[in-house]
Amino acid sequence: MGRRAPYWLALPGWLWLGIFLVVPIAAMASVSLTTGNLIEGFAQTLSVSNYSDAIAKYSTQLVRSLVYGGVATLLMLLLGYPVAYWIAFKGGSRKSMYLFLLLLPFFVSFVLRTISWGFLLADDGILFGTLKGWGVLPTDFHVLATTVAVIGGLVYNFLPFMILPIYVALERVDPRVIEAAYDLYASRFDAFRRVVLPLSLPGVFAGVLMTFVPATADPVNAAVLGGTGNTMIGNIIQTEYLVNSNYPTASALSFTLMAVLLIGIFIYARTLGTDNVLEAAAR
Amino acid sequence: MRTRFGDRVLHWYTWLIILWLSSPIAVMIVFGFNDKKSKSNTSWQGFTLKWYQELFAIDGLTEALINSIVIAVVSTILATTLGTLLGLAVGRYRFRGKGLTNFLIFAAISTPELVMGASLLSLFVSANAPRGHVTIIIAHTLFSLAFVVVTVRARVVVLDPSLEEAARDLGAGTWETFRLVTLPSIMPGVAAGAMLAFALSIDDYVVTSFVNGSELTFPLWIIGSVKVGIPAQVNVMGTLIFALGALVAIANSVSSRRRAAR
Amino acid sequence: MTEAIPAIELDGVVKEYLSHGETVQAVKGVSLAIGEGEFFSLLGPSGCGKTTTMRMIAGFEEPTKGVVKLLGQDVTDVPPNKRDINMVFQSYALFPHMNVWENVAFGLRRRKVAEAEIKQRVGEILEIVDLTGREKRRPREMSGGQQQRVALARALVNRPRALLLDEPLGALDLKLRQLMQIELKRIQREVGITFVYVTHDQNEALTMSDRIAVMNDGLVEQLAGPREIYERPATKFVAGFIGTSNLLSGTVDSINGSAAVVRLGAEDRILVAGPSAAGETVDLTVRPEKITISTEQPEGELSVVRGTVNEVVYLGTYNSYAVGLADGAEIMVFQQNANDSSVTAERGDTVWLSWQPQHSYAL
Amino acid sequence: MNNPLLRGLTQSRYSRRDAMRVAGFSAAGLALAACGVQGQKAAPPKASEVADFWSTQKKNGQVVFANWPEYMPEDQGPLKKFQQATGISYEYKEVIQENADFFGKSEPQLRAGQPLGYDIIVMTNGLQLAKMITLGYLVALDHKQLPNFAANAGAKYKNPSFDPNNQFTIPWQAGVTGIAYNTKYVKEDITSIQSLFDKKYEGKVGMMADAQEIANFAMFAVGVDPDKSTQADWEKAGAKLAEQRDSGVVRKYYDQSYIDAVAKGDIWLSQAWSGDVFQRQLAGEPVKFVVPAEGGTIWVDNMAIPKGAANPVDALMLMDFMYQPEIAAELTEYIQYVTPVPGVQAILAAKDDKDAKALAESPLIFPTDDDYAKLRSYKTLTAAEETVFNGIFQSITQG
Repeated sequence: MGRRAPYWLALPGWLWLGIFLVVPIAAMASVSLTTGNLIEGFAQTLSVSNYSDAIAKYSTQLVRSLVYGGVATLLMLLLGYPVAYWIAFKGGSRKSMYLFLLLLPFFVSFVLRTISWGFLLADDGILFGTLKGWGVLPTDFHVLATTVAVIGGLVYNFLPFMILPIYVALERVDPRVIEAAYDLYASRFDAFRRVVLPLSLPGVFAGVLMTFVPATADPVNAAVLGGTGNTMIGNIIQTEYLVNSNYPTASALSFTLMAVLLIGIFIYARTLGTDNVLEAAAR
Repeated sequence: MRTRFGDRVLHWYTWLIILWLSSPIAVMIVFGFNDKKSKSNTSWQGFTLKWYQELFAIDGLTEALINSIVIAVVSTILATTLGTLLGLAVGRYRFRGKGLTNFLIFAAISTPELVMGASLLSLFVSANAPRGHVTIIIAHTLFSLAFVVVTVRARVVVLDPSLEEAARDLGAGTWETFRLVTLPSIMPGVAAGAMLAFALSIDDYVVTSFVNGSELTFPLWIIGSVKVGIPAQVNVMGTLIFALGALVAIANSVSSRRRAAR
Repeated sequence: MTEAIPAIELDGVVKEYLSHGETVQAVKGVSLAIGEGEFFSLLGPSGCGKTTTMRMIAGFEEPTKGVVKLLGQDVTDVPPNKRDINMVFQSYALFPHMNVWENVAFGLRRRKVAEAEIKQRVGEILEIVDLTGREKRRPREMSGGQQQRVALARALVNRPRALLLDEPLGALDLKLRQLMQIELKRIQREVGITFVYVTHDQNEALTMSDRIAVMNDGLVEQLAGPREIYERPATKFVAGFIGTSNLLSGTVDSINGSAAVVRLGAEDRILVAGPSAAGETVDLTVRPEKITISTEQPEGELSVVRGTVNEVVYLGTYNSYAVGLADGAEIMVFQQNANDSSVTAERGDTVWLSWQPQHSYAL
Repeated sequence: MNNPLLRGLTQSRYSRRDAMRVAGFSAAGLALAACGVQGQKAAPPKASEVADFWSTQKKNGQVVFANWPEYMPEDQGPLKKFQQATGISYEYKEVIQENADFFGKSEPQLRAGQPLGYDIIVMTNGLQLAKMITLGYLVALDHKQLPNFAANAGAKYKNPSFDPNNQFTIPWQAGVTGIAYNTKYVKEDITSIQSLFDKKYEGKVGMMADAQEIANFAMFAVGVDPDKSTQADWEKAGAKLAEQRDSGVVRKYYDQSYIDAVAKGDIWLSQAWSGDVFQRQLAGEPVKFVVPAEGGTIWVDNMAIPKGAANPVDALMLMDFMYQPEIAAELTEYIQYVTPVPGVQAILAAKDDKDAKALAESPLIFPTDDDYAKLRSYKTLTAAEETVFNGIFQSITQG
């Protein structure tokens, strides 16, 4: 393959992203600078006040989303890494089976999963009802309609997106390098920290990107599992767009969210010591 | 001995996570056997198999399920193909436009679903493209694509380039090298990406609801039916999707093993 | 060497890279011819351009300038899969998803060789590299030495016109490496094809090669047989890189017939061919094992210097002395433990070092 | 419109749009966005225009009906009878999941002048339907062709405030928003809306996420008739709701999932839709429904003909066909919501069928006159009012 190889490889993807992502998003960016309402029409005024107004009005929800997304991502990393590790090194010939089992629940519509969660986690349901009956939990204990439920829901829904890329990176690691580390007097923890973890970082980065970004923007979990005061920025965008038909504000909020996420990933990339943030962003 | 103990703990832990992720599915399967008397299906009223017998009694639901599966399969194939190629390009090479490509992939992941759906619809409307299977597949391929790129890329960056050089040195052409060496080497990434793409597609509601025209997918039909009451056939079909997913994944793992063995 | 067409010929080959916007020359103009059946080494420190040179022969890199010929044919633009040469990679590059048999048969299958013949040839080569019975193993399940032999078999089974080996023994332990060096030489003799061997290990190069090209900073500093490279390094770099050399620096005192006389101290006299006028500054070199150490001043037409023993190290087959000279320089001397009086001098002794004039020469 | 100059202008606009299409995706997308979105506000059609329109339309022998899932018996009996009776073949599509989503999807198409591909759509009275009307996206109905509606529709379902004289819509099914409570936990008889604000049910009260639903109840609570409310009333209602939320009485602002929460006891009482509660009672769950003394809300899912529909006459015939009491009864038996045809009650009561009798007797399907007296509709809002209104009530639910 010659020097043009990367261009040939990228061409179909570029076309797809160019036509179906760039063009519509550019149009959306243009909409975010208009003013007006649906009935009177929206006029292009190149006004940036949509941005300042939206940020001023919804900064609480924006910050809340970043916190929820960040905490959920951290939890996913802690919960998911050992699973990816075990499957990659000890999964043997059943690796694919484990991965598929992890992902399979997500082949079934989230509405059904949600209803089932409502059944399982009901205040007096089979889980908590029983525990309350035994006196293990106080009678007013509940998980649904709390912040814990929202973050738990985010963790639940995006966990496979953390596990899979980490697995993909770990699977490549030759177990002999770990033995080599033991050979060089590393403790189990040292071997992990100095050898396995660095080798899996591309996967960790991919996992964080694929979970933090959609978790922060997610509208479903807050709506379904949250209570009062759990509204996230994704819900606001939905309301502004679908209920209020306020397309400029919805677009402005979307771009603000994307910018904030990009900055978040940038800071994360910097902490990891990657100098090219755009490269890091897609790793 | 400590090693063995640690491994065993991790083994159980992995199963615990799988169990946790699957627990709502168990409820769904159980309520597929509920002999419910009203339209709501949330309290247990006795065992029946009648929903399995009347599985295809609701035409719209059956059609929606078939649509969902067809769309998921086609968009998974497309997204996996395009995403793998793109993942190879950005993971392997330095080239002009790489930074921009990475940015696009980030944008595709971070665009709120609603924005993606709405802006795609505007595009299709202004191009006067009829909405239906094709536009749903386009949209699903779009948002799955980026996830495939990211998983494949994570694999490609740790791929030893001398493997491909060895293949070419031994007389394999560009395509043979890709088929016999590159692809098998990055297969875990490709397979993971494909599984994600399938899950994303078959579970999508928001984007689909914009670009579907008058075609319905399984999630869309269910959400609409919430208003009056979700029929138990939905549970049965969820159960069958679950089973079908198992089949696809097993086939995938078997075929990749066979490919590896060749 | 034969007068026939060389197996591999490089003519004015240059390789430039763009790195962070700057052009870097990895190979700055290399011309050489490698004969058929020759065991040829590219030797040099890491970053000297030896691997790039080999990759241009293999076809993985395209020269910025210059021509690569195989058996007289210009192959500069021919991709690696169309070149009738094979390579053994530093990391072996065994296909992890294939077993030994599939790895070895890979090249033959690409060439559409009949299955029966593949079976026969793979069987033969596995016998040569002593891996019969391990056909079903995966690379991960094998030791480094075994992997190395699979890599060798995988290349050799194709009966290439030339085999390129990129530091193939680097990952093996010393004992195994020495065994494999002999093994490689044997195999090369048996199959009779050209080997181009890239290494930074001078011992390896000296042991196995017919000829060696010593490379430094993108250029060939010396191209010669192992003996000549060792005995008569052409440059200061080669002298320093190959084995242990003593580098001395002094001023020509007088011209004595064909030799110049260099003095470092009052009692020193080094005879060296080359310089033609008194007052010239000369760099000269002498190998430690060529020097005789004695506690009395020697007689005869020898180069003689006087110094003080700084260190004596017993090394089994020989002793190593570090001797400080009047001008502050230090000379290494190796003395074979041939007779009973193994140690000639102790630390702090004043000694005379002497050697035949032909063993030192100006650089 | 016969002015050649005018026609010339319209045509050139069309060809310009076509040129944009030809110029490719990107150009079209960007161009559209760059000029902003044209306002579509339409003056109400004159009676003569409506008559002219209908006089040029003919029966085409086919009709496409877009509805919500589970809003038609599985055997599609009523539609089959329609086909037999009229010879019109039908396509029935369950493509509407949410008013907001459906509007969000349809709006760009209708704005671009492209037909949706449906002859009948069903939307709840509310913000989105109001916008459809204001933007001129619906075809004014020809009531001369709706004799069954005129004859059989209940008086309460004619001439609603959101669509005076049923100019654009006629009801499909209706429902009542009241209070549902779980009798396992709530031992008193709930009669007043104040119970939703009662501190003793702290954390056990569900309210709806929909701005108009909570607004109506808050206005009932502060003694305001939503139909006659002003901005000051909304602010007062908003304050009442803020207090309810901040004191921890509300557990959550729900979508339809409130009913699961009530049935399971996650919440003890909630704003609720009558049809949901009826289903739970059928399933034997301890749920009760009441229209509070202060008032409740009646909402209606309406049939309408979207602009550009290919078969408006066939659509009208289908809409009217559903107003035959026998057909309406068949729908009610399956859907189990409030029917706009009062005659259904007698038909069901006369049936020799336990389930049908139960339906006929249920006040959740046939609210009593007493109930109806307390019911109000959503306030119909202008665009400017809507911004203020949503601002007040969304800041409660989305805090």
